[in-house]
Amino acid sequence: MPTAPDMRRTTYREALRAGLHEALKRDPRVFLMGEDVGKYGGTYAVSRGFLEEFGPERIRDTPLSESAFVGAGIGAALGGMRPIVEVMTVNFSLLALDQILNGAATLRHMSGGQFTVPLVIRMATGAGRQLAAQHSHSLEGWYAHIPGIRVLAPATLEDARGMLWSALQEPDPVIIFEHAVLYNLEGELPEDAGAVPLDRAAVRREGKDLSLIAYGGTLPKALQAAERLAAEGVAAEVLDLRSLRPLDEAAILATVGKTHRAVIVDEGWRSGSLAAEISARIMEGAFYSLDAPVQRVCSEEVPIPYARHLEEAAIPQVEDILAAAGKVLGRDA
Amino acid sequence: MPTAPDMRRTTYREALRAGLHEALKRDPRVFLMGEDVGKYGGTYAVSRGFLEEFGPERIRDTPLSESAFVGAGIGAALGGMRPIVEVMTVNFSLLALDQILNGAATLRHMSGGQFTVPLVIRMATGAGRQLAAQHSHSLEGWYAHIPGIRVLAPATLEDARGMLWSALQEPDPVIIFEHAVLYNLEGELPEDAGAVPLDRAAVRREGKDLSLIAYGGTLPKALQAAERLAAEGVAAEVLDLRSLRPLDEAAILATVGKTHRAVIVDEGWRSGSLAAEISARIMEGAFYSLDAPVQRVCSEEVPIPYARHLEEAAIPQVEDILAAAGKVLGRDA
Amino acid sequence: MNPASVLIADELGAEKVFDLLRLMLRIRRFEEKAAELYGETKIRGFLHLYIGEEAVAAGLIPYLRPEDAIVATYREHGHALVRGIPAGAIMAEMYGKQEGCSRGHGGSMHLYDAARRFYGGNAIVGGGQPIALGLALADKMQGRPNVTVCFFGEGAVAEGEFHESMNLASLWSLPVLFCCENNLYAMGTHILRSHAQTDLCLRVRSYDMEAESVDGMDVLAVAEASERLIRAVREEGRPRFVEFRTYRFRPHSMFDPDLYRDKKEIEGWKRKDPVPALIEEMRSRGWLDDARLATLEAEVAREIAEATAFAEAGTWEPVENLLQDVYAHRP
Amino acid sequence: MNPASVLIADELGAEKVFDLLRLMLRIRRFEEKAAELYGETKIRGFLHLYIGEEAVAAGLIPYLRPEDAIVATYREHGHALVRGIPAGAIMAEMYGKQEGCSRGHGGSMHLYDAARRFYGGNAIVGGGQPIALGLALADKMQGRPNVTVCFFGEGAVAEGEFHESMNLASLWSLPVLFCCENNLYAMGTHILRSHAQTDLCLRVRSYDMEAESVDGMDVLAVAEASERLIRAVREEGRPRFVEFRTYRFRPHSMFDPDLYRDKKEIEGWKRKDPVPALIEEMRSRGWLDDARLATLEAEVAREIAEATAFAEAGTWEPVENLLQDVYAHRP
Ligand SMILES: Cc1ncc(C[n+]2csc(CCOP(=O)(O)OP(=O)(O)O)c2C)c(N)n1
Ligand SMILES: Cc1ncc(C[n+]2csc(CCOP(=O)(O)OP(=O)(O)O)c2C)c(N)n1
Ligand SMILES: [Mg+2]
Ligand SMILES: [Mg+2]
Repeated sequence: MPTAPDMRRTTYREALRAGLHEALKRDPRVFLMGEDVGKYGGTYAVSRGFLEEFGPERIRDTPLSESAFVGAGIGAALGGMRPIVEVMTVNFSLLALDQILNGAATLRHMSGGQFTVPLVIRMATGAGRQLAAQHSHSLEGWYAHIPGIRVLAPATLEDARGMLWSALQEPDPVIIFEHAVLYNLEGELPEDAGAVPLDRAAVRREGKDLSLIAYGGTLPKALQAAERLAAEGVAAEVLDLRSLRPLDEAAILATVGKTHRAVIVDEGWRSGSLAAEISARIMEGAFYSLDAPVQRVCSEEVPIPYARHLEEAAIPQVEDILAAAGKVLGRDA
Repeated sequence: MPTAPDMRRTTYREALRAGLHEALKRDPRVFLMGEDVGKYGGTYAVSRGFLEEFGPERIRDTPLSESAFVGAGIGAALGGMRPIVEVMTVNFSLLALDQILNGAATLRHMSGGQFTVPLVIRMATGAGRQLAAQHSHSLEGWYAHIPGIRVLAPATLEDARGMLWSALQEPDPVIIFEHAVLYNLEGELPEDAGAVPLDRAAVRREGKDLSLIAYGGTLPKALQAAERLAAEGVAAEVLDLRSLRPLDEAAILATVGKTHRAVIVDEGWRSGSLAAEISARIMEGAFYSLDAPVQRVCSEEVPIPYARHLEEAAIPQVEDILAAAGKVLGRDA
Repeated sequence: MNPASVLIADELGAEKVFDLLRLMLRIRRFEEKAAELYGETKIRGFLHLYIGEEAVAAGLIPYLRPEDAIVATYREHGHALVRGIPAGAIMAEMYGKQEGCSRGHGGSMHLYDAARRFYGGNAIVGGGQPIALGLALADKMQGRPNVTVCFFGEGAVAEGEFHESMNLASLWSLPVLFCCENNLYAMGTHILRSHAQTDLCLRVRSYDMEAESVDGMDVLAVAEASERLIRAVREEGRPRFVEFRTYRFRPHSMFDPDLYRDKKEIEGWKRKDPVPALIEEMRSRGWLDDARLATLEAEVAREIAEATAFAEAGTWEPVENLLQDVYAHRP
Repeated sequence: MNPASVLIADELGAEKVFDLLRLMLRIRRFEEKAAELYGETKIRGFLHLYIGEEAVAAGLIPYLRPEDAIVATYREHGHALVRGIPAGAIMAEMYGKQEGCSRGHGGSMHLYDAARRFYGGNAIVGGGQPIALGLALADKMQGRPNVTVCFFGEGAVAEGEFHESMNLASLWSLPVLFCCENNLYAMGTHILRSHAQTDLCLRVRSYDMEAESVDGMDVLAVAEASERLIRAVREEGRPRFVEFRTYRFRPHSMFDPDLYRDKKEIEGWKRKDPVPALIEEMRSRGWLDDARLATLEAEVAREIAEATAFAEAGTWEPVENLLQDVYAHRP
């Protein structure tokens, strides 16, 4: 009988770091490139010490040239390497979006299946640190719109630890969004934690009264809301999407089929959010099992302001989730 | 009693051209800049002859530098001009997306209301001409996600003629998407056609049995589908969204409130499409009046292929709309 | 102090040189206070200090006319102060108060002042350059003899926007003075690891644009060059490029552990600190004595204390206003 | 023919020069046929002809090894042909047949061949340059002595990607040969209206990269330079830049009314047509007579007729396959 693996206290940042370290150790084709991944140690300290350990060939500091180094990642992947490109944050990824959409995502199909682009792009995302309008974007939904790529949103330590290795096994481009407020998240992780499956959403808390559907930075908030609801005798199920493209539609429909009520929590701006897609999928796949219209808790449609109270008001909070839950439970009006 | 204005046979292209001509004539602050708007006469011949008429100061050919000339448009708008920037097609606009999202859209709010960016950006969009994956994007939905800008999709001659002038009266940035297959659309337009209101959707055909919601390049297809349905005795109402941001939610809910069934037709890829947003709005605002789940007719999730039969299969066709209509009318299965 | 600067000082005279000192001191003390307030969590988000680089903003911006325009970066407290945005409005902005120069919407990286034609404040590296083109184009098309000054770091020179903007400015003869504040680092990345050719002027001349390098640690050298270059841009109606060689004494931002450079390197540059260097020069000329310096320090301290008090007394924008100013009229 | 080319011809000898002629003729006749088929609506979408510029692809690509990589643009039929992609596979691609070199998914702008390391085919101006960097980086990191050749037009030089790519290639010493096909126009925009400084080599040298200009209408000059430059890139493991001065005789695409240039200008350049020029030179040397030329033309005509027949006989990919190859495994 196998004994339970040893657990170790760690953080989301450390888990990412361990995943990256493992990848560099295990596969000589893997290398990391991006702004300040080397000498500086990574903007979020995820790669601190790696330059010393793996050398400048495999830990490549780049100039401020997002389009060129993301494109170079595509080329290197075509050339047989397994590049991990770090775009410091999603805010700067717009400068490389053409390469991602018109290059990485299309080359396989456009070439009639000849080319394979096994590229992994990591980027930090999200608001919540008072970095203001240009540094607080949540554009996961945009990326999830693009055929040809996969989009992941690790929201737990296990996923922070395991998704990178799994992503590197994919023959297609994978974008991993690390939510900036999660880096300091603490918890326990088995010593032997490793690769995780990619395509499946995960029920993070079981419940029968309503479903809270979240991902990335909104998962902890959804879990807190579920806790608060439990205190009021409402059993909320919390679904962590994990993969934003492809979406695990079966899991979404399953939880809604069970609870008949759903709230989607998404830090993107409401109009055109990923939450809209999930609502539409529920409309199409579970309409007749719904007891109330699906609600969305999203960011307000405003460039995220600097002042803390305004930023807090702009992005989804536990109170907003509770209010939406009240609505789908028919407890308002 | 006013007599009906004289009608004139014209095209979408000519209507756009007339609108642009009027703007240049009426407001000395207006100028046009972009790739090949001058000497070449505009990629779609919309500005042919303007360089000769208005001179190189106001009809500015730019180098291939999308980020710089869109940003220059922002600066010129801040500086009191009324620039019309032509980004040849939406496919190249990714190179300028940072300027649009982090500059044009945010400056007013980020500056606490001090700045005004009266910039108009025109671009061609859409598939249907066998231009393959990198030249066939429909990214209106992405732009419609951005707070701080307005997004328009003229689908008729009136709107092609009138939206530009109305857009120029707006103090905020406006993006106008011209669907590439519409340029040759023919029809009648009053001699005195001019400005049109911006925020309102328009019912292009009345009906009581179901609503077809479309915009831009999908409007003609929705109208054809309505025609076919009429032949079968089904009265489809066709709503032309016209403004993609803000969305005229009242009009959407009104048509659904009347017909209780809706099909959304959108050339964007299905996942994360603008159609998803509309479905979600109907979920939230008209759930209890729906007789069937809302259906979406979108592009298949594939980089648009070159071969005609594959391209046709990839983008929404009248047959697809009819099939979806059948579904919401409960005529399948 | 560069030998030539002795002559520049002669020419400027005691009072003008004193003004330069005052500007530099105001920036220095303002930022020292800001760093302190950051420690007290009064200021949050990103805070990028300009300490060490004050000679650039102080030596250049006074030569602009009120009608001229400025586009800066996220490291722009100094530029904002010298341009005349009240210290209180800047401090209040960093507190996130509605009395801030951007109503608290922007914070340290987004200082704006429409009346003073101060266009920020841009947190996207390289993002301001295209906007500067347009401001200059609008001036040119409307026949206004204004100059637009665009500041950016040497790191920004690697971005595609730099290239596109240099080409367009030169091609269209736009009156922009491009000011590269070369402090050798882009976050932790030394210029040797970001540019194949570190002679940035050489690069710029390939756009058929005149370019020169100036000692950015010497406010007198900055002043001389700035006066001359701003005049040239205005008269010629063509862009120019100037590289100010400077150094930041502090980490990139308050999050930066500053592990990528040698303490000795920092010490070496601190010996070129533009503030004591100017004080030294002025003292040797008998233009400054302890008393006058003490008075100046006291005046600056008072300004900053008042600014802080103003920020403290500021009010929070009501949350109900959240969606205001996204559009001119709420659609 | 440039005077130096006489010596080059001597060195190459009759057979090699004949090969160059064959390559140019194959491109010329292939594209003439493509234009004809476009008129018959067999080919649709965008079709960008290379006619006039054949000397570049024909003179350069034969000097590459099979392991070397090529990144081209939407004007790449010539490059694809010379690289060895069968004419039939290219023609079938333009018909949209599944026997096409990209299964009919790409059309004229997206010719690919993984086995021949032909990476397209890019319809985004400037989009291929970053990809070329990565291909070269992969070769370098894996110790393969390969060269990546990246083609683009002079219009592309204005894009930010160009700048970022030049800098990165030089900074990281990547073995890329950047080939600018300067045909003076980007659609209707003359280089004088797109570049502040039209000496593109000057521009490139500012990245500490060697650069030279070559007469792109003289296949012998192209061949000499290409052999030398490809060797230099391979041996030095550093990038180089070459500008081929050339001209397209046809409109930009089949949609282009070609209103922006003088017919006289076109006629002037046609007098430098690389095909008759080479024929002339070969005749004067006695390397070519009417009979041999006729045989060559017949051979080329047969190849193209076969290619067209192959395309005609090709099949349509079943619509059920539409979603294949979006991902390796359909998720
Ligand atoms: C497009 C973009 N990429 C990356 C960043 C993150 N970042 C902020 S400042 C900076 C360094 C910029 O260096 P430089 O231009 O030299 O200016 P300095 O900070 O030295 O004044 C980086 C990488 C950003 N803000 N924008
Ligand atoms: C980013 C981008 N902008 C605009 C276009 C439209 N366009 C296609 S080719 C072209 C001209 C390119 O000129 P050049 O680089 O000189 O190449 P040439 O066509 O002369 O071979 C333009 C503007 C595009 N394909 N991509
Ligand atoms: Mg710097
Ligand atoms: Mg060209």
